[in-house]
Amino acid sequence: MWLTRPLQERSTQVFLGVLFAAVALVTLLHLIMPEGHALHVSAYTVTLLGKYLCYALLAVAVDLVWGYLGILSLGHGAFFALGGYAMGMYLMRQIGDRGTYGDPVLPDFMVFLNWDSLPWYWQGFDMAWFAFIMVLLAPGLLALVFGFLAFRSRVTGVYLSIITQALTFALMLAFFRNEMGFGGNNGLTDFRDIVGFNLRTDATRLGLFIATGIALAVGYVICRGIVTSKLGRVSIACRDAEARTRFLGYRVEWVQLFVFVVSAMLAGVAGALYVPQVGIINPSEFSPLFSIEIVVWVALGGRATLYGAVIGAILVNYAKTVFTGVMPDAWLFALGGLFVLVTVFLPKGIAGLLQKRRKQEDDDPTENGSYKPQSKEASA
Amino acid sequence: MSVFEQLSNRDRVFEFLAPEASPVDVRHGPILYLEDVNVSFDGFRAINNLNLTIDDGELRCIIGPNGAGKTTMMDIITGKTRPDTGSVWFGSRHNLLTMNEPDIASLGIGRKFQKPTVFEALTVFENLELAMAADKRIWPTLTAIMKAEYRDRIDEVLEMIGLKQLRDKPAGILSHGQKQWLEIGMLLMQKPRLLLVDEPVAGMTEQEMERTAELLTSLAGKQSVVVVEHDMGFVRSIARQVTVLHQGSVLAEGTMDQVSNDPEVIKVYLGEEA
Amino acid sequence: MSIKKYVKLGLSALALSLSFHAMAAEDPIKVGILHSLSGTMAISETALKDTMEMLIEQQNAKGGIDGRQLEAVVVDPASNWPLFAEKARELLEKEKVDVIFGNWTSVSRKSVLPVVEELNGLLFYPVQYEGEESSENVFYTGAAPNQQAIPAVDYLKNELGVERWVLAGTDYVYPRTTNKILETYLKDMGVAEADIMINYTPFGHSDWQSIVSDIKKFGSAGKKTAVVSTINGDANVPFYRELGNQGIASSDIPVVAFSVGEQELAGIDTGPLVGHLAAWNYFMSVDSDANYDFIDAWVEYKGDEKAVTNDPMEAHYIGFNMYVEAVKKAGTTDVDAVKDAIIGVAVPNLTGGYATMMPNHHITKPVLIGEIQDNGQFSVVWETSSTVAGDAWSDFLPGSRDLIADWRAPLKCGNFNVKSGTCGASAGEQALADAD
Amino acid sequence: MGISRWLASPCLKRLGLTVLLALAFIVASPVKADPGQALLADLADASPRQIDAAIEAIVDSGDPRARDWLDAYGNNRLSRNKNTGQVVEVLRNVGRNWTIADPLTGDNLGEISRRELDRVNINNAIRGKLEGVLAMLDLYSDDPEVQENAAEAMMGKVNNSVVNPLNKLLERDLPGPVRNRIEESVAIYQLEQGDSQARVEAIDVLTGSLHSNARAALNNAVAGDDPAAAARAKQALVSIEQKLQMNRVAETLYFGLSLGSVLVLAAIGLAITFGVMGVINMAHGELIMLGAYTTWGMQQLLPGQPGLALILSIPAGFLVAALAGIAIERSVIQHLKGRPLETLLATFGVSLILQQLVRTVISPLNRSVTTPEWMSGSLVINDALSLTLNRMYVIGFALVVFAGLMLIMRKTRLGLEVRAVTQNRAMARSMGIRATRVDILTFGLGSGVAGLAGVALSQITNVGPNLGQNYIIDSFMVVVFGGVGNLWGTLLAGLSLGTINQILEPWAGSVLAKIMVLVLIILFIQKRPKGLFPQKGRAAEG
Repeated sequence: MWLTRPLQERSTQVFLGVLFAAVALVTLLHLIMPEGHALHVSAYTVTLLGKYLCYALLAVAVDLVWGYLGILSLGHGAFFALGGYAMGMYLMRQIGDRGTYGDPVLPDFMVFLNWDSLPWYWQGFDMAWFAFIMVLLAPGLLALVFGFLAFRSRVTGVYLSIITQALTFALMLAFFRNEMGFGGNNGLTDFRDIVGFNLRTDATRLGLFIATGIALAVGYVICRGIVTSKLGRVSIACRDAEARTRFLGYRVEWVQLFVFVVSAMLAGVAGALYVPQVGIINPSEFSPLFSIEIVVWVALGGRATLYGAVIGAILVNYAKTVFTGVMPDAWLFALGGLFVLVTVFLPKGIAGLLQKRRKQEDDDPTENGSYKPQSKEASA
Repeated sequence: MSVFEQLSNRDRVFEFLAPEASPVDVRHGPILYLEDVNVSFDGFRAINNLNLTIDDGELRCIIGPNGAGKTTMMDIITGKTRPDTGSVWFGSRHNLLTMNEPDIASLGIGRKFQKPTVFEALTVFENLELAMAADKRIWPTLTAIMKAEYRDRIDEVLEMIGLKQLRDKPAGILSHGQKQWLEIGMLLMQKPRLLLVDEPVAGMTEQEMERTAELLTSLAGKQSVVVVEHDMGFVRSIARQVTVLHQGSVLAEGTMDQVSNDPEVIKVYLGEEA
Repeated sequence: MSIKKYVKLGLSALALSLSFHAMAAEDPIKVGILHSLSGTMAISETALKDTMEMLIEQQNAKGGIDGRQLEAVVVDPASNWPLFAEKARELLEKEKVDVIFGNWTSVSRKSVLPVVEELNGLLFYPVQYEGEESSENVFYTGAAPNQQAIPAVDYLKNELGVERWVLAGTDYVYPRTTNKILETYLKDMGVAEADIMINYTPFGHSDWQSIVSDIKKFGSAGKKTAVVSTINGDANVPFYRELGNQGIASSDIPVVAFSVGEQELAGIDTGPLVGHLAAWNYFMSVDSDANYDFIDAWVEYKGDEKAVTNDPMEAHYIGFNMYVEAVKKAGTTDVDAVKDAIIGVAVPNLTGGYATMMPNHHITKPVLIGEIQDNGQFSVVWETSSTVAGDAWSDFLPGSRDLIADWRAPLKCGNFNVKSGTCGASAGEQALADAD
Repeated sequence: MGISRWLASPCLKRLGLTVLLALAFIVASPVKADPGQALLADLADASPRQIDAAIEAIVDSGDPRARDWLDAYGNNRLSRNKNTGQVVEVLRNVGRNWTIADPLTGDNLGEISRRELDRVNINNAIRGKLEGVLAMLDLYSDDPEVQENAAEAMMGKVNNSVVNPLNKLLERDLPGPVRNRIEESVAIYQLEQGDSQARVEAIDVLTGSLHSNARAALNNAVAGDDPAAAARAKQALVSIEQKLQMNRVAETLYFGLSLGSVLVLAAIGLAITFGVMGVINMAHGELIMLGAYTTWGMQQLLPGQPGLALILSIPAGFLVAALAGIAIERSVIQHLKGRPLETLLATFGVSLILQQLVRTVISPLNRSVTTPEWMSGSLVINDALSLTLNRMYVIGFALVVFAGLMLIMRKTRLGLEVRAVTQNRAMARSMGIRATRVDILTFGLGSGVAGLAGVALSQITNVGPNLGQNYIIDSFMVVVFGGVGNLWGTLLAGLSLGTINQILEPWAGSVLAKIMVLVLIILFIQKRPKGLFPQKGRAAEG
């Protein structure tokens, strides 16, 4: 069974092991250690780590399409944000009449821009199950339609990258508009509770953190499952020699579409878990620069090695947290410098370093996945 | 003893080479039929009223100077290029002009490219696995499991193309000749009714060429094979029927001797060769 | 082999959690500064961070507060709204700051708000905003709409006899709300629907050709026309340039801006703009000794003769002094004590008057109308006779008409509905009722 | 008695003293006599009600300096010295100490602390009147230019105090445009104040005038209480409207063209680095920014002559950006041959660094770039249609740059080599083309052009650290829409996108218009996966 296959391979076992160990460790340190003890992990840190894990999942999603399908999506932030908005709308409805205007139905921003009734696309988001389905469906559908159009007409390489960028840019502008009914620039915020748990308690935060950990694990296994399956090898085939794959009788566009949609849904889940933890979702998540940044995480961690994406995402964002605190005026230098140095001196990213140490007969076929003399994008 | 001795004794038939029941209808005549095909790339006429018929099980060599339209012809047959006019039939049932590459491929037309293209990031084994005739839709592909019989089949082909030792090495590290072989191997895995082989021996050593020749001839009869080649020696060694293309249309057709004595041909082509 | 790496990764996560526990000495009063130093908002916010550092320096020179020195804790939320919330949490939970001065955009405030309320911190917010908010933990030292927009409109109507109005803004909450308020206000004054033109543009909009020519057209209908601009930051330069080039002089169609201050003008060639207006509660050109001293100190601090001051800087100046007074009054930095103590505290502002903290956590301000001069300064042409108290809940929005905020002992409510007499009670239905 | 004693005698001393006094008196007396002092004092003290009177007084005084005084007043330059009460003219009003002069004698009184000065108040309403008054003065000037501007300024400012002088003026012989203007402005006055007969005549005068004030007056007349005039005014307006329609179409096209040319400028550099070299340069925007900052820097170096500075900064901007670009190429991109996507990541890092560099080194604030005289204002086709000059220059500039690039690519050795290298690197090498040198030059060229774009943009939008970000995405859209590696495509794409945007904007609103354009790009790429002008040949094959 394709989903269980990854569980037998060592790298996945190691990854899951470390992940669960880390989550468990943080949880314990948070619960057991007393406030102010040197080893105590504050709720702040827990949420922070939770955020990193969301980014990690997002990065894995991007690596799936970029690393194994050769599709450089500069618009994955859009799927992330859509998932986030779906969750945000649910949380918004959960506020109920506790908003500043105490309106039982309308969110505050609708009240003071005096909308008189809830727009149709807000219907149903008061029900958790519906919202959670939308978390998958909204990004999934967008990816499906967009991908269908793009792959069917064989848009490839940089052209694809740029129109994904156009996609997320257009969505950003759209969501900035207040007429859209998503709170415009202010976005959705001031959340109270999620499925009955108060968002402002440490317990809930811990819960969300653990949930994110699990989501990352599941997402990782799904991606592994795909890339270690025959389909995974087919997608690598599409990446390296699309025409050839067609002549072997594979419908390249469907392969691309399938993987793209899966990836988009994972991104959506990441977004959905991200929103309750940071407490706000706003159109800036759609900004093209954010999407590019995601790609940078992946490249930095090591393309076409899913765990590399995880390392990259966590590393970059940890660096961000530290730098913005330690050297507020100069942190962009550090970050920019990091990007440059890694891309120039670590073409295979950090994972590349790890692999160098490995022996050649490593049973993991995708290790070679990063070996690609002329990949499609080279035609840019 | 080498595979090729086995191959050469005619009564030995590899079951995986035996064409399985295919939808192609060859009861009345040719397996491939091109009529009045024309293609032009902004002004330049690459194919010019091309008429060509390949009979079932035939081994046909196609020669012609550069720019004669050999590769373009293959592109048309495999659905990569659409002709401006004309008709292309596979058997008497399938109009290839209405199909796309994957459909055509799954109908049983395999193609080997002029420039050998294998999946360099994948191992030799995986290359063959992907080529293997199977249900190639998304879900079956995702859930496919490597059955023992498949593995055996792949190993047999590996044996045949002499890449057994390199089984688990990425195809990227293969030599040019090895890549050629791997690609032929992939063709075999597809179990095609019609093989289009574009310059199979380019960059091969003498003895590699020999092998190739043996293999191709052995295939003929069970499958139809169309070989495009420059190397006259090689063509002579395998050719029964030879077609000479010139400026996008058939210049001459017949056995090697007939062709090579045809004054027209000598003028435009062999003349230069000799 | 690779396991080691993984473990390393795990450890780094642990190390990170550890690093958050470097607790600083309890002694100094820690002042968190939460302004973007990078990203799009750095343009506006960097100066505010410097202002705070200067004020803290001065205060320490004066011996701090009751002998306790002040210590600035600066972080960079990098113009990224979720990061604002994260950094606020870092300041309060990790750095254990006693008070935060920060934010510029409404969205950043909105994202910080839940954090500050949950962790019971203090936030001083120095920028004019759309109102419709009063949090127990936030002090709004910038202008509410009734302290900026409405007086400006009055001025245009009464002094310049404007009858036709263009409400142009960037498409986000502040302009939306302000324009809604103004629309209602104007209509209440009997301005016809046809005499109001509302236009929204995206952030950083740089091509104003057609909009400006529309304004021109709108202005040629015979009535005196004015533009009320809530256009945000970067979009202003191209906007004013286009005005100048299409030959719209301030004497034909004056533009009154609510987000264009000295700092924005520093980036514009003001030659063609002379006579266009801005409404603020402070101008650098204000003729008062307090102001001159402040400017001198600022120029000193920046070491730049050309350094400019602006309204949000004054807001921080007021807010900081209020905090200082409140701490002295309360004798402690304990948040709740300070919250109670600060209401009613009055400190001098830079325009020669006093600013008082109101029970709704907004302050009293004079409203000034200034005309742009060729030297990038404003010249005050009009000001309110007395200071105006900030109104958290606008009287011109159906949803908030009946709401008041009062954080004093008995009521302690940010959105008390006077109709239903309950706190946070459903004004929403009210809105619906008014809507239909 | 002896001489010496006579000399010492007191009477003589007394005499000398009186002489001195007399002299002193003679010197002092004119100051006392100067009426300007009083006039200005009145102006300074005047309450809003009395202001008009004070101005009138100054005008009627017929004092030759009156105009300068009113100018100074209009420009906020009149201030009162708090200590002496003297009214002074501020010459330099930046910094903490201002330079002042005596408006009466015009001699410089040196510097004085800003705190000591109390500005003489003025506001728009007064300024409006003042313009009318000054215009009235200028109408008598014999410089036709001044006259024309004055007449222009007169529009809509005519009141019963000036109408008679104007009518007198009309009896003189005046240059055509001046006469028409004055007639129109008088007509406007008549339409508002005159009797019904006068109104009708006025309307006839105004019919066909495209001037906005004329339209305003007619609109009022339509709304007015005189039915006859109202009807006639309506007809006049209808005929005017028809004329306006055409002008608006022309205007929209011009807007589209200018927006398009901006896009082309921003994108054309990218079309080279990205299209020809295949380098996805995310720092392209920052190179544009450098060009803009160069312009600012130039203007700082040459204070007072923005025009010259602007012209000089065209080569300067090119060089700065080109050098920066080459630096990037050498330090980063050359290590990433054949890995175009990695170039995206690395240059993204570079762009972050450059932005923050500008923030820390120069300032996070926008810098003000002054527009030279000859570029500000607009070219008046007619009263309804006037083309803004700065944008017209930008359009021209864009076309020139494009033509230049075309020449380089088609006609020069470099262009040949560049195309060779892009077609087939190895082959080109073997034919003795030094590929690295070509790379450096190409990238330098592309970056330099980006710098030029910056110089142009500095005349249109902010010069600040975010300048680049605002254009990078649009640039990529344009290049891809036009077809990577094809300069003509970039030109066409830029212009068409700009025009489409401007056509959509009026009815869709700027936000929706932008969204629509993006969607259009996406859909278009579906139809033509390789842009407007796809690259031909094997180079394009993936």
